[in-house]
Amino acid sequence: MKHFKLRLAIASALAITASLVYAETTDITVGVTLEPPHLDPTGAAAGAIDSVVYANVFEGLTRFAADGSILPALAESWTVSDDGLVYTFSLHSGVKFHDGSSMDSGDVKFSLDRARADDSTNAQKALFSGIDTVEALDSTTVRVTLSAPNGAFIFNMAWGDAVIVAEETIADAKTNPVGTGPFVFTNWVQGDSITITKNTDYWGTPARLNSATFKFISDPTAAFAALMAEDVDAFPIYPAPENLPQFKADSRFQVLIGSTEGETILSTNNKMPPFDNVKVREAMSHAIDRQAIIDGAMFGLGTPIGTHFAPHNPDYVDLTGQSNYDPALAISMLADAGYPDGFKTTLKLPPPSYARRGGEIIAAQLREVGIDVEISNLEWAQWLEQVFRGYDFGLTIVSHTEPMDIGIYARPEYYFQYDSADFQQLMVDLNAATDPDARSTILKAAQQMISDDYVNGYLFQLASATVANANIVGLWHNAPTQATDLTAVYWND
Amino acid sequence: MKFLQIENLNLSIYGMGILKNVSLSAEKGEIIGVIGESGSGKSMMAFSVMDLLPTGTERSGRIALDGQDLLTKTEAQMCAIRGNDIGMIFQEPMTALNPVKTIGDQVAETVLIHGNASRNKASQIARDTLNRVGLPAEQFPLSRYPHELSGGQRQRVVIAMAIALQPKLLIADEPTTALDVTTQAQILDLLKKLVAEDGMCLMLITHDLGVVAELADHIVIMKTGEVVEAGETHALFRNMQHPYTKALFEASSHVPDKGDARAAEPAPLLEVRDAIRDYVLPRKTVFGKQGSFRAVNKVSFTLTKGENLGLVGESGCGKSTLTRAILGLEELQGGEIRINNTTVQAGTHMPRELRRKMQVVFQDPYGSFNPRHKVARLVAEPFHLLEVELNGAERRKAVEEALIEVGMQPLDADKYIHEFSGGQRQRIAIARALIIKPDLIILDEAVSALDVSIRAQILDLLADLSSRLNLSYLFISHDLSVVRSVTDRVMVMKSGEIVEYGVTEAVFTNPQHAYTKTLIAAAPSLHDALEKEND
Amino acid sequence: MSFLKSTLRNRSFMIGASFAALFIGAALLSYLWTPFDVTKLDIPHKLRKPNAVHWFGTDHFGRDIFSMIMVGARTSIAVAVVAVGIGIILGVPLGLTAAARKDSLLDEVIMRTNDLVFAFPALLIAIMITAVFGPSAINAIIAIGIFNIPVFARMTRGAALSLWTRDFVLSARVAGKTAPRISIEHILPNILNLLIVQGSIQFSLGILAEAGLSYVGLGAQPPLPSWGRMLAESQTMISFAPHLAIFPGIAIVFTVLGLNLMGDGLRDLLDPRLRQARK
Amino acid sequence: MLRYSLKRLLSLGLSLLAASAVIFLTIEIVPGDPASYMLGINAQADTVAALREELGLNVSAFERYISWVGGMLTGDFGTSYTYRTPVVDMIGDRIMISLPLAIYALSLSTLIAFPAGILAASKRGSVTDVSIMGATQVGVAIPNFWFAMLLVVVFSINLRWFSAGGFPGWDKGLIVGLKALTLPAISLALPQASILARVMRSALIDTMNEDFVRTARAKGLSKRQAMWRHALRNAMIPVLTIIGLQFSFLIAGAIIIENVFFLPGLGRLVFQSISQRDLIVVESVVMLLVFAVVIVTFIVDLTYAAVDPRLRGRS
Repeated sequence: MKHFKLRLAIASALAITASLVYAETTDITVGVTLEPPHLDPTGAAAGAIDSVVYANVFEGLTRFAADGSILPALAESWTVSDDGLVYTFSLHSGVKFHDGSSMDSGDVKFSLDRARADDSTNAQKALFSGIDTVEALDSTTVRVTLSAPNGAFIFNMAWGDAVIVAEETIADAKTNPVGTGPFVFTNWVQGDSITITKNTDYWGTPARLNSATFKFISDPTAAFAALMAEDVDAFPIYPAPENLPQFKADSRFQVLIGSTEGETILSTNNKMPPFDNVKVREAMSHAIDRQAIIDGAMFGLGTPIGTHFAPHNPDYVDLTGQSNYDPALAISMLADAGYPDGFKTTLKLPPPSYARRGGEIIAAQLREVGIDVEISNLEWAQWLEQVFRGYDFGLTIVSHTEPMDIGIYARPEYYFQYDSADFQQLMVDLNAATDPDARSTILKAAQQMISDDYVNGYLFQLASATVANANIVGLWHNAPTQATDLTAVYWND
Repeated sequence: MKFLQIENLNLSIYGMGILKNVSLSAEKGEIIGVIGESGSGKSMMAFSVMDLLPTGTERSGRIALDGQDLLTKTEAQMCAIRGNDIGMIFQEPMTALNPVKTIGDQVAETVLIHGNASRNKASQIARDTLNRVGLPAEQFPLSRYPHELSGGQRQRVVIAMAIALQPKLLIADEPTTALDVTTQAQILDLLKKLVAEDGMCLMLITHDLGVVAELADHIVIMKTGEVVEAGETHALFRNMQHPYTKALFEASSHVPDKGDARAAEPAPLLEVRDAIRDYVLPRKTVFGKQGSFRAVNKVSFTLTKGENLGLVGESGCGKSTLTRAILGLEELQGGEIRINNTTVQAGTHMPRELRRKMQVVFQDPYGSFNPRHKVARLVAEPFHLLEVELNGAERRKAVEEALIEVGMQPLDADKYIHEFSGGQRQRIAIARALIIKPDLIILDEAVSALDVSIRAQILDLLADLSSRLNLSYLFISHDLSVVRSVTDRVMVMKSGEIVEYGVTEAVFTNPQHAYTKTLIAAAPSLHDALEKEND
Repeated sequence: MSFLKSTLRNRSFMIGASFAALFIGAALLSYLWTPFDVTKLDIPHKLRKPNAVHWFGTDHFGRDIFSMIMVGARTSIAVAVVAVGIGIILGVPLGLTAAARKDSLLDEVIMRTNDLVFAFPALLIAIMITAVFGPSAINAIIAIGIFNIPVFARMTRGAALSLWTRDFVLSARVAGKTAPRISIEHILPNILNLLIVQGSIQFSLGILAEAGLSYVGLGAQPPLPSWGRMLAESQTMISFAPHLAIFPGIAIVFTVLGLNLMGDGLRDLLDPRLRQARK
Repeated sequence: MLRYSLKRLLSLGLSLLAASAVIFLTIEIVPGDPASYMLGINAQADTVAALREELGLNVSAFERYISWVGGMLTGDFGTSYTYRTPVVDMIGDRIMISLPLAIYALSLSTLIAFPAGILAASKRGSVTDVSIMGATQVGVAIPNFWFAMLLVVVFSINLRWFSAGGFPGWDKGLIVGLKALTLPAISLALPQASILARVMRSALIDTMNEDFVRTARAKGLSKRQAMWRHALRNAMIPVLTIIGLQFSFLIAGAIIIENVFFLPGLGRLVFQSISQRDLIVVESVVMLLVFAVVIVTFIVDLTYAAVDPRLRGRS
């Protein structure tokens, strides 16, 4: 009894402190699964960097909006020459870096030239490879000349890898990033958290939060516990879909479900027998029950896809019918392809749970049609080494989270090694086309082509689930890029 | 009613009877000797008085100390009596002291625990008591730790702890068994002196008749938990009634029949010339010179065929090292050991035919055999030394013959060693030594661990085998009386050197070296004790 | 006969042995029969609570947890047994050799290498090994096995050293037997008891280590069920499907408990000192 | 005593050198390239090569070993490949969590184990003894990560007494910091305490059977007095040995437990660095942990001498 009273006393004390804090909340703690290796988005591929600094600390010429569309950012407006080769950007005036220096066309020229230089360590160097020259016409005007037309150029400039940085501060950006965004980098407790605070000198609409802390919680259990214990206020891209029903049932929380740019596919080594046989790949596609994978691995979260394209994109074509679940058909097709007794192959899985869980389910499904799959779980680094660069794999599961990345099918050296001259031509045409209708037609044809060739097993579009305190307003539902845009977030008291 | 009066004491452990109707008594200032072989219950009797028995024991009868029945005391009351009214000394001085406390603290604790004095006063008493037991302050400050003392010195500390509060009763349970003869004599003298000074009653428990005969006023002889005979020391020995007493008496002064004097073959069997054995000591400093310790220093002697040679010395004198060198188990750093004119070399270099010439019997009848093997395999182990190993029936026959030779049954070959008593094991050990018919058997303290009556039988067996098979013995012992009774010639060893070497009787009756004299004087002798009394 | 009787009377041995037998039995039985096929997924029936059909419920893929625990016992026991086997097969000869040639350079090298292995926190080496060779049951075995080698080597050396001073070994040396032969004939049989006791303890530690490695994803790989991985996978669901974590956890606890109790019991039964005292 | 320490210190140095070679060799053959990990799946080959150059990965392994060991001797552990900060700073931050956690857990286990072991030994065979020993058997058998999971469910999710993990930083105050380490320390301490209590009990019982305890009893000490004054200090020798050995297990356990409670300690750093192929961090952390184990063994050796005068005399 005594204990019970004590417990009550503690509980109420906690409640009081909690409510006191609530009264005027202008700070937020956001959970993120991965700690960034460093904070220079132009120096590594880690999405973890973008999820902290994108839009908050660093800004590019353009930026992604919550729905995936492209908005102007540091560039107020731009014009494109008729031949599609010359882009002229006019920048906002009066933009200042966090160190007080002003941002002008010189910084833009520096940033773009640096990213495409020979010794560049930019992870998405290809985004800039079409740039021929960058000229600073005056302090707020920049002219970019391309060597060939590129319909996606404005889109490319919205990537985190294309943010504008200053020459004076870039050397230290890995530990002390200096950008132009509405938040200023303040502190990094390595292994634990990063804190950013409001930029009072911001050129645009100022942020409503005074400070934000990104807490690194890689373990899904820990993420669950941290949310439940209200140690973190929001968790974008929440890693354990199995817990969502509990959050939904709890009035303290809101669960925002949206989509991401992540096409989750069963990547298939197109050069490795028997996968070099399109019949085998087709047979395999019928052995896979997408809904079971979405239910089993993602607890129902995710949209089935039949090709490598995001379903929320207006140009998406639903081709799931071409690879409907039909194990009997799969068996007979395998027999036709010369594998009546199936075959053995490897399935190499990177760490995320969609891959690990999905892999187990796919292995079980393939086993049903006679394909003996040996699973090996890999760390990312091993996956990159063995699968991505070593081509040493039969199958793997990975979510391709880059937006509009169907172009990878035009790269024969790309790890799944799809080598189709027709498809490569399609992409050349796509880049040359600036007319939206023409682009749409080409994109649809491209989707159809890779679906017909059964290049990979197309599983589902990765959903994004954000769990947050019910009083938080302004978080993104979708995840068009890896970012935690806090510019418009506030507490609804 | 005497000062200490034990009446009809019965003791059982988990229902098994250990003591049966034991009665004895003693007055203050008296020494009462309790004698018995192992298993006679004499130690249990002592622990009954202290009430320090293992769990599961039950006592009945009466133990009265100064008229108070100890059996009726509570544990708390007994704590007040122990150390205050009754002190006790144990057999094994090496383990009887707490290794992590200074001797001063441990002696003073006796005083402190009974609340008799302040801390300062207690250390003063400890100091005085240590002085009394012969550990003067200059060499033995109170801050000494037990490991810095020798066995005899530690036993003195234990005595100091027991007498610090001048108890009325002192119980000494085999207080000198673990000590060398010279030390033993000193400790016995000390006890005698303390009893006289303090007017204590001393209960001296021992297996050694010689020890009690010299010291005790009264003697109680125990066998399997019962008192078989008791009385005033000399009266008892003069007029022994019980057959066990007689047997004990006979056995402890037993001289085996050496048989006919054999024709002394001049041929030397074992020759040791200037043998030197050095042990390397651990480096004292990282780069300093490595020190060494000379365990055997220029030892020379010859053992002729058919001869029984004794080697006597106290622990640490180097006799075991010498034995191991002769057996080819350790290398010499100088000199030479030859058997039948062939040099012994340590390690596996030693040829089989050389090893076949000699065998060994060790002291501990329990540790000499691999407990996992049957007797047949144990006894047959030396067959390994034959050029062609015997198998099957031949092997079995040889084993049985060897067993019969030492007075065992052929069927014993199929048993495990734990089924035998200590004496039987020593017989089996001799059978193992005999089986490949060696010329020389080294007996390394071969009878030291045995009770006197068993020891007598084994000595007879050895004498018999020696004369029948024309065996030679190198007989190594710390026990002078045993060596005297069985050997032709004897060597006395001290600090790695042979200090005296001669015909046994001559050495014993007319020792030349001072050390030999001390040794002989220190050895408690039943006969001497009785004769002294008669004079 | 009396040994059998005292065995039956030794409570901790009997309790421990029955736990251990239960799980070893389950593991063996799983080769012939399990209530459900553990490689078959049944996603529509996922996360069922324990019921009459699925005694321990089903997991997030609809697999029968009872069956998975049976097969998981196989993995745990196989990994632990082989790891202990490696420890004994390599460690005991090393220990015997070191003891036979005490203070030699060889002894020094063996013992210092042992110290070196001891200095590495066990899991760290396992992580490093699996990082190099990839996670698998085999590598888990190697990682755990490496740690068993010095344990057995050290124990063997210690016990053998004291035996080397015993008179019966001296007799064998007088009989001209070589050190390897003495080690096999005289030393080994006399440390067998210690080996059995130590073996049962290492066995239980091996089960725990396997669970730990599987938990961090370095043990047996799917689809082979393993207790540690079952726990790891259940972790995010523990708040709404606790049976996923409770049953494998209990399986580990009971197996380890059983083996430890058995080891304690064996120690009492096989210790000649205690046996004599009991007489 | 001094000479004894020096000799131990020398062999300690040699084992550390050997350990460093083993660690470096093992980790150098780990497949995976930190540069390509950092640049991700869309990076071009020339970019990766540029980064390798920048990270100093293109010199021979031997040169890297020499500069690594040489650097460590001067307190320079190199620069993290992925974080681009000095490794020594990263370790410095992490150790402020791992070390207090280890000490907390060790103190907890000692505080539980000593009284439990002493109580069980002094009431040998009683219900108390049997229940304590039964509890320790279970404690030894429970995997600490599972225990940690159960603790989180009960105390964080249901009762919400403790946070489920994470570390707020020591700047928030000692109490706040210790509170965050409480559940991890308990889950680490449980098996340790169980083992320690068992060792304490059996060491005490063994010592109580020693001759010198009987001597003490003959002086008039009660059983209790004999235990406290004589047996306990002698029993400390095996107990100390176990504490020393346990330290290694504690570190191993901490690696897992830090992951369960997402504490930014050395254990998590090593896991994270392995998956990022941040080899130099892995090497340095493993080396540091080995160093810690060796040092603790050394300290335990010195403590023996404090407890046992026989070792003091051996100089």
